[in-house]
Amino acid sequence: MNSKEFIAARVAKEFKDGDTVNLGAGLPNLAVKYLTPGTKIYLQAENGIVGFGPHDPEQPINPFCTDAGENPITINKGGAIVDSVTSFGLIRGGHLKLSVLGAMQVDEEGSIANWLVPGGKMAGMGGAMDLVCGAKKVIATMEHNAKDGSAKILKKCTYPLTGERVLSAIVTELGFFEVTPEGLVLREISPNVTVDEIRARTEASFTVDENLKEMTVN
Amino acid sequence: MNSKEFIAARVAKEFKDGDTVNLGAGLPNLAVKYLTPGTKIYLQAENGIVGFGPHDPEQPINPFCTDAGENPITINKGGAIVDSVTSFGLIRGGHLKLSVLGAMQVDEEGSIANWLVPGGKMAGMGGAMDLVCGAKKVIATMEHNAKDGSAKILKKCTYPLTGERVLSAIVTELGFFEVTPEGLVLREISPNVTVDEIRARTEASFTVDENLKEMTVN
Amino acid sequence: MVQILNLEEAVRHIKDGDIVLGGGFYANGTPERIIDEMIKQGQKDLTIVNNDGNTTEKGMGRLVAAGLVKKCIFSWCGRMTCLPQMVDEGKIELELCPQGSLAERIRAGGFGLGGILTPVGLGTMVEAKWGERTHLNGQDWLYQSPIRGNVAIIEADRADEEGNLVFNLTQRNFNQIMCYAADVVLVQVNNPIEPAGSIHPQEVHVPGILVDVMVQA
Amino acid sequence: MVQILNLEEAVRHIKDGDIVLGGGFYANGTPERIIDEMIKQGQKDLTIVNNDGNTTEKGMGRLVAAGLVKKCIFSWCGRMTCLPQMVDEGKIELELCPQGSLAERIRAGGFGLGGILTPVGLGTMVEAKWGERTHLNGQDWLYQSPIRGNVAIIEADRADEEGNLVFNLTQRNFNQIMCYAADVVLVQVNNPIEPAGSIHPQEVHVPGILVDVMVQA
Repeated sequence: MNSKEFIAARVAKEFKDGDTVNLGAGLPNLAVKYLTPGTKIYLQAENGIVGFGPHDPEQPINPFCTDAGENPITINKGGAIVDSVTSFGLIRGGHLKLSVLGAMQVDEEGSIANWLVPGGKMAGMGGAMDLVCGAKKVIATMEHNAKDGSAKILKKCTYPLTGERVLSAIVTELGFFEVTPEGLVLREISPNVTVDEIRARTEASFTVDENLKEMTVN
Repeated sequence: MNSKEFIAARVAKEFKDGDTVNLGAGLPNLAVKYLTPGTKIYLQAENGIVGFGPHDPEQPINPFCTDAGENPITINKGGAIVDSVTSFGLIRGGHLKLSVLGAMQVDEEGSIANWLVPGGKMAGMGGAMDLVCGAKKVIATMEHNAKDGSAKILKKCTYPLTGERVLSAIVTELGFFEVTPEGLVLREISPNVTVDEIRARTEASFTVDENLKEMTVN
Repeated sequence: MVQILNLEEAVRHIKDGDIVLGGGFYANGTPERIIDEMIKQGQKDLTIVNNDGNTTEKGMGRLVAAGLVKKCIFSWCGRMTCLPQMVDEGKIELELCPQGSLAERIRAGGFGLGGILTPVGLGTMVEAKWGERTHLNGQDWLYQSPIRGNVAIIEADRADEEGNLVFNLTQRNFNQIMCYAADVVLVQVNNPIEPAGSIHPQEVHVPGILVDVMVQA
Repeated sequence: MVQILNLEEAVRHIKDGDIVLGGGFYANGTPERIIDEMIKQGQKDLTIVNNDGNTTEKGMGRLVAAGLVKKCIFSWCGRMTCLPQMVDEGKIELELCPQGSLAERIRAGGFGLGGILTPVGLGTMVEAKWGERTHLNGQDWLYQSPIRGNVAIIEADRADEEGNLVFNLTQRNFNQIMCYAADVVLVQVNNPIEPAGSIHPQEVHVPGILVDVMVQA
């Protein structure tokens, strides 16, 4: 299991039976694969779906039945369609248990930056700013360090923010951090890594849970 | 034809083919009877109907199909149901051509009072405050004077307002007044009444259209 | 996920002092069986939010007549003949709100918005007593705060096992939006609850994830 | 009342300089036939409001590629590879708006409200460039102004002769709300227009009184 798959599998352990969940494109979306058998979640998509799954390849494709990445999908039995206004009413209004997003940077205040690299192309924030405001729990997922080895969990994000003080947790391949009013707390640590190693690879301050657990996946 | 019927019949001449119209309970509602044959209007009701008519006595009553006065109705072919939020989106958003309300007092600034007599019971404004904000044209209808003969078209309303500077026109059994930025203009006068007589029975100032017409009904 | 409970268990979700959003426009769309049971269980000091309260014999007004209510938020209450005197005597608090603004405030509460900016009520008693004039984008607007409930009590025509709801014509009124704006949504379902999949996804009026408890009426 | 026109007549309702609200989420729900004809007729200096613009080959982005657009309001435009450079060169103005706030601002425009009060975008570039922090009801909110169009261009699955619309599943997206927020609503109807009464009143997604012109696709 590579880093991304490991992170996704850990995120999947957060899914409780009956949760409504919005998963960002890429890494967050992988988490569905690791859903605990017998656990039922309702996937929500920004373009107005509650309760869907991947397209069934045995069925014809309906171009009017796509998710927020324009992938063909299957609406579950008992699923529902809403318009864009209502879809974001669900998102912003606290009706989602969990929103999982990819991140470029996060910080010890629980802020997240995931839409724009300074000097990069202004491609827009899509629904990301909405998704980080309102879900009961907002989890940022990312590989712990950038490709050049630099820290991505910072004292303060340097990229333009997606949301200020919005995160509940941060999951990387090295550990699971909870964002608390007192700052970041390392709750789980990956096998074969030490707290000192994580500190060396993290700019943000964090405390370590006195009952620190090993980060495991199903 | 008594005063109320005469007023209602005059209001009906304002209905143009295709108009969406909200008619208040009582006098305004009578206007439907005088609709010009061949003219089709869409009645809208606050509780979420677009396109309805009176209940067909040959059909069973559906208790879940009522207007804003809880009267059983028939939804037209091509009618639509919306929820209360959307119903008032239609009302406030300028999607109605015409809102017709009963009034207790109106004034030369185009304000209207129709929900509360000072010292009377606080029964609430219902949808009246919403209805006077947003329809393209808002017409107040009432008998010209109170039962004790006092004026109801005032310089300034003394009862608690329903809406401030919201009216397009005022129709009484004596005449048709347009509300303009320069004040009230008497556009039509009833048969068998003089302008002087109207002035005597009106507290508000008004000017008289130089092409003053007789107020007639179909 | 939605639970299907009997009436007594369902209504136990309501507590003394709760804010209760009640669907319905007069009798149409009001969950009378839930109100029956509330009167039986007697949760008190309630704040009720409803279009009109209807009467003291039918509708939310019964809770007022039963002495269970400390505050009402209504757009109109002309059929509740007992209310004005109770208000005058200080036995109950009454907040009046224009009907469309009431619906919109409930929506703001359910949609995570900070309130509404409307022209409705400017220059009226609503501004003086229950709103705040603000100037934004070159124009005056009346600001009114969001409304949320601890509980919403809702009547629906059809439901499936996932909690998806469909209303019968004008039964929809305030019922649809109130499902977004309460911590616990209790629904009286008038027809037998159907298997998941029996309501077409684009004909659902309220997505089932908003519904907590259903009672078969 | 709704008119049924041919494509050419319908698109003549759009004028140079108009604000055009365009339904659709990527290609899904975008009225491509109307866009074809807009490019043919060449109305210019348009402001377009759309979720994403999709690409320069399909969707609203084609209007940008054809040089007809002076300003875009999008939530995202990552597929419009030509846009960032055009913006940098000052050839086109780009306003970005969080997706839910964009939908809600269009709704405010169509529902007669003064704008929105949202937590979304506080402390971000949206606050700095396109919003205003306000303090109401004890909390900070981002105020954003309403959006209205001169014209909305919409794709629907079904329609009846009265203009009532039904969308096919996620085709609904921004199409539903945009019908409220424009002076002229032009709809491309993908299936044969049906007689009045063929759509059940409680299954209508957009009441026909909002629709001005329908084109049979």
